[in-house]
Amino acid sequence: MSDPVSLLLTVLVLSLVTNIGISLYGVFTRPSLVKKFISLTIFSDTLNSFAIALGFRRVARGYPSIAVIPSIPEDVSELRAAAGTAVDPLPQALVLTAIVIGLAVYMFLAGLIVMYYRHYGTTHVRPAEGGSIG
Amino acid sequence: MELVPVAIAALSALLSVVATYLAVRSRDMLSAAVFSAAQSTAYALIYYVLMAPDIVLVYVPVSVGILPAVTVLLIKKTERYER
Amino acid sequence: MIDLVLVVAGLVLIVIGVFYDFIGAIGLLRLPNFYTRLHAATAGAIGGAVVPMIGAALVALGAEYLGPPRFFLAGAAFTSSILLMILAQAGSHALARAAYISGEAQREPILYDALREEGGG
Amino acid sequence: MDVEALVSLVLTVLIPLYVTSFLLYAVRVVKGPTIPDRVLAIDSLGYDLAAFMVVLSILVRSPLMVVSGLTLALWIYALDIYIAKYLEAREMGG
Repeated sequence: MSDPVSLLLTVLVLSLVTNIGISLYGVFTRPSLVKKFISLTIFSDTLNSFAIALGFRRVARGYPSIAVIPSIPEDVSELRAAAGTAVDPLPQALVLTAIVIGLAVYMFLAGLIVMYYRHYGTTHVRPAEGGSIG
Repeated sequence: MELVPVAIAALSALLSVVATYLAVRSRDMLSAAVFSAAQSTAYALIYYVLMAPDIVLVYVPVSVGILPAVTVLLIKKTERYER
Repeated sequence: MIDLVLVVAGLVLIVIGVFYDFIGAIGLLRLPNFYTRLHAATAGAIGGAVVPMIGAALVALGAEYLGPPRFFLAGAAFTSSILLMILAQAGSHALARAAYISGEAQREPILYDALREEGGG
Repeated sequence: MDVEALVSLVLTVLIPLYVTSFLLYAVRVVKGPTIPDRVLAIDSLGYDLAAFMVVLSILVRSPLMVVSGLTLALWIYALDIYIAKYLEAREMGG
């Protein structure tokens, strides 16, 4: 923990955990459906950034590079040297799919909220549970 | 050399915590949408510093460009202030 | 020799851009009104984003240790600066017009309101 | 002094000024009394963040990462247009 870089990475992960707590508070306790929608987008983005932070890796010297090999390598040692200084590209590919599918889900949820407003006349969650706004 | 980008990422994460808190606590939905856009910008910087430029390439049009449009359209169709 | 000239010119442009950026941030924080803050924000956008991008393009053209992708960096930065010079004014103008029409921002310390005499925005 | 050491030294010295101005913009985002103030501050923050990404891609020696700066510069102004259209449609002729 005496290393400043690992201390800063700890601060980053703890901030993301705090973000998860705040956005789950918003999803569970705020009465308006639009506020639940905004909190849900923040929650999903935070989970995606956890996957990105999982793929980050510290190298021996310098800063890690992106996983791009511009020319065809001659032998295996060159390829190993390129892979030794790159971050992990697999979580990035997964998160790419998750972001695009999440956009489609949010569009569907927005349509459902507009339908709810046209039926009940409000975006409060109380009428759907059988009560009235008090 | 390694310390500077990681420090920027940690600072951006702290800013995103402030933006998320204000977005959840504010009673005006338009203000919440604006704070959500601020949080998305901070996350774009985090993704950039953690060496994922392809994620930034997708995340910025989706979450800075299209999601505030959907949210503002939703507020226009429904009501602005939370009761 | 030409490489060193390009790098030094680009670094000077980046330093000028950082200066504009700092002045724009202080102005956005200290000025009292929305319409005066608009001036500070536009100065920060043009001087703080367009000028350093041109400087970064010059640095990338001069720095040979970056390898062949540096030409891609130079072209992308130059294109981005040109597009930003067009788009930043469009956004600020639309926002100022909306703030005037809806009455969202306070327009109290004003000397002469030309838009009201012409009959609304 | 060779080119690489000069570029790295100057850009490393400039980083704290950039971070300080980002913090000042963020103070205006949090403090802004009205909606257009906040939108304007986020707008300026995004433009300067795009320039900062270009500078940082030179500093960490991976020039292919500049595309994200270009994308951010192209998309951050869309928020202005949405909020402006909403505010204009709400109270016409005020």
